[in-house]
Amino acid sequence: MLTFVDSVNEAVAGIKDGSTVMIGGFGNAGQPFELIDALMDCGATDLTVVNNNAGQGDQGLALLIKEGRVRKMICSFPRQSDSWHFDAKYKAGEIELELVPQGNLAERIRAAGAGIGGFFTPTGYGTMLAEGKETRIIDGRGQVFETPIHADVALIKALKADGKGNLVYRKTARNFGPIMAAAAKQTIVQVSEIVPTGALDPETVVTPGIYVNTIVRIPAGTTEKAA
Amino acid sequence: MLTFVDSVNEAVAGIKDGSTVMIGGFGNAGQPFELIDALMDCGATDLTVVNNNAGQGDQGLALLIKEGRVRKMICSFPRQSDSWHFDAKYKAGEIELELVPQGNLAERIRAAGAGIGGFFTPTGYGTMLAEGKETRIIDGRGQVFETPIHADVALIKALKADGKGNLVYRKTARNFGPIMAAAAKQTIVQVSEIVPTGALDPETVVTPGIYVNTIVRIPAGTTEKAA
Amino acid sequence: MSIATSLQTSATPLGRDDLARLVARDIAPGSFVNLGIGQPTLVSNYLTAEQDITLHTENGMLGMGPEAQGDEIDGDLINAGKIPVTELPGASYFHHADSFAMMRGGHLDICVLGAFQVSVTGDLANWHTGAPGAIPAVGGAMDLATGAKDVFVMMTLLTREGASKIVDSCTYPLTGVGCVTRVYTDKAVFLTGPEGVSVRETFGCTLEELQELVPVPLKAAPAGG
Amino acid sequence: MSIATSLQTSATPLGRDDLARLVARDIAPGSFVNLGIGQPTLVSNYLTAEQDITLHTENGMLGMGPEAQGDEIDGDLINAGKIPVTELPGASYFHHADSFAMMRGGHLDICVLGAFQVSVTGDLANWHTGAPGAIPAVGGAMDLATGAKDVFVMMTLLTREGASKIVDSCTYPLTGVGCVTRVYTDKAVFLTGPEGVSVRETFGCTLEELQELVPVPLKAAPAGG
Repeated sequence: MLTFVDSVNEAVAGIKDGSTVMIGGFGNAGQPFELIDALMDCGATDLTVVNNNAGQGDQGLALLIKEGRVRKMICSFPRQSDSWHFDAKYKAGEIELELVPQGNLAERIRAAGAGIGGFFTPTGYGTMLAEGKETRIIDGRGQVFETPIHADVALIKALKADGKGNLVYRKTARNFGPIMAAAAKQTIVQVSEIVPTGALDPETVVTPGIYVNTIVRIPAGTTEKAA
Repeated sequence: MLTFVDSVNEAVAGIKDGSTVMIGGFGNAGQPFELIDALMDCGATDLTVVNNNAGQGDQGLALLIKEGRVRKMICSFPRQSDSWHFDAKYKAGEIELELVPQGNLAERIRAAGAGIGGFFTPTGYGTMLAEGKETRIIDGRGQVFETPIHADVALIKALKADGKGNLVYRKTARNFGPIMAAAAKQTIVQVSEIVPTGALDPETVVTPGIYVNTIVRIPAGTTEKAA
Repeated sequence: MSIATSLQTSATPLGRDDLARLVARDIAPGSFVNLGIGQPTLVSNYLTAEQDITLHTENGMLGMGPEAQGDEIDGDLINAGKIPVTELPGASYFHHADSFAMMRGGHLDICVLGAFQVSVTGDLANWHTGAPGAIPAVGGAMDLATGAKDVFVMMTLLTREGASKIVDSCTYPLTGVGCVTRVYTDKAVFLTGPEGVSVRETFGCTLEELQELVPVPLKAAPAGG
Repeated sequence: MSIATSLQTSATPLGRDDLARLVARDIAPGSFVNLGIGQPTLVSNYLTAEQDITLHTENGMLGMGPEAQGDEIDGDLINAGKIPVTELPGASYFHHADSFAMMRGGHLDICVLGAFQVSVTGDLANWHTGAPGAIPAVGGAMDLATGAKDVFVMMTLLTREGASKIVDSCTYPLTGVGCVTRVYTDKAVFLTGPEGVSVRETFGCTLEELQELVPVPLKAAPAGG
């Protein structure tokens, strides 16, 4: 059931300890900063977080990690110049890392939303990221078996939502949003604008409302602080 | 390399005997009638055709089948009230049928375009359409291993193309077009309108031009004969 | 078995439209629903605006409206049965793989299908008679059967020859294993699943009379089932 | 080995920009190209309008333009290196799974990557030094390495310590097996693949001089290679 809420705190209130939480965004584009801050405030812990990175600087996901609220990261690129909180936790053995090639991350998230039980891909074949995984040769190419990544909750950012929860995004801020929305049991979206049902062209809807559970509006501009 | 041609005959001229040809459309919506007629005229034979159905009435794909040009059909729903040409060939043992659940058809075509070597799906598990296929239990559910469907050529219909070959579709005529365009080595598109590059909103492009090789314009209205 | 009498909610068997009305009434508000092709599409006639149901058609659309009439008819806007339909505000279009991903990923609340047979544990047979020489055609039936959260079947209880379509074990080729949760027939509503079959209500017959038509042991469903 | 002399196309080793210019020149007109992150992105500075190259960035865009300047900077429009870029006419946006499907499905003509090592048969090592305690990060490197029709590498031939990065067999953890087809370095262009390594041209050295730097047997590539 789709609900529109007035605050990010209300939006994330149902997130339980031990949840797997997908967080959209690639770099700052598409990152739901306000929802991540609310996740910080709500106190949920022992989280598995799925994101392309593992937090940057002293904000958002990095803070969640610093505070010990993230048990495990599933991501493609944890190490960055300003990923010091993750780096420290990792070196201290206080956070688990599942490192996933970015395309496998995307395809495994997509598989979860699409009901696929697993798939073979050439990506990673013959590398240490395939160690311990099932492999087979298909049409002469080595391939690795990869499994879907499901989540309890997805926190994503879109440009606009209509009254049915249909979403459109903006430029490269689209990135992981649509596939995370489909892969999570509960999808929570922050949007810049809510428009009347019928105002979005049905040809251009990117995420149909069936994938959306909770919507909160964060007016554009107020979200720039973290950029 | 993208080319714009003036006639459907020119568009299909490169299709060789023995090719696997995907044909878009679901019912009449999205069917590239003119391109199918041109395939008929060009003489290519011994074809494997991938389409949701197996021809209707005395036109298009049904005629190709009648004339013995189709060695094998890969489809989900061959039997219809007016599929007499397929029915006759099938009963005479003169055409091979690979019957595929419609969702597996779509997902296998998508897998080909996405470089997936194969995937497990619950669809068809425990049914005669899974006989002889690899199965396994994943998360407590029986699943069947399905492989990608690649093609030499895709014949599809879109609403508009720009100078880069980007495509948009119209309503439920979108259906198989986007996934077939990605799954075929050579994608041939008939469109109602060609617009200048830059005239399509980049947010609303459904098939990026990278998937398109040949475009021919069939002005809207002229295509209605078959509807 | 005095409970049987209380199951009866209609003095006569239900016609197709009454059955469609009943299914429509049982769909929870806000649901996303696929009505397949043929008889189940009648359900759409009885959905109310208050229910706010969103209809999916597997050829690539959410927010499908009623069958198109007159000038509304548009060859590019059809349902899975290839019948011209309309678009409601808040609709969206997507390609076939995205559409079936929606079904197969478990996002639809309910699909309603016809059937040749349903077993007591919810096995479904609705795509192929298995007759020698019959040309098989499956369409999206197997995807719907395995993908939706709840699979409802609408059918007559008996074949023309008087055989029960509720069976201990399907003799026709299966569409899906253990997928059907409810079966709406002209004579009764059955609940099926891992614990076997039970009867929610009967139409124009008692449970005892129903039992005479059906070759598997029937029991009344717990209230609220 | 008189053929060696004819391989030399430059009297001096190439700088990063000259190398980028060379790679740009070698990209066939109409190609779809991914330039990864870091040094290879320099190639975009030397692509000509006549070449009509379409750039892909794996975070969801085709038709990427040059780096954004001043007012053009838009936080929602960045490349895989998270640098603000611009949009060219005919661009398109898509989500991450669609973007990687494009790469992994073999639709990109060329990707250009940096490398720690490339083996004679085109094995690539560019994501992880394997050093104890190093935090691994892979990003899209493995997908690009296995997905593009041609994988070009741009790197200096030698490490700071003077070791050749063209090797018989990679000692760093692999990114992909047998995926690299060409290696552009400051001292030579190498062709790699199932038949082993050959040298297309040298810069500021002869083939013999190059051979002294590289611990695997080198030969001149056939003309047109």
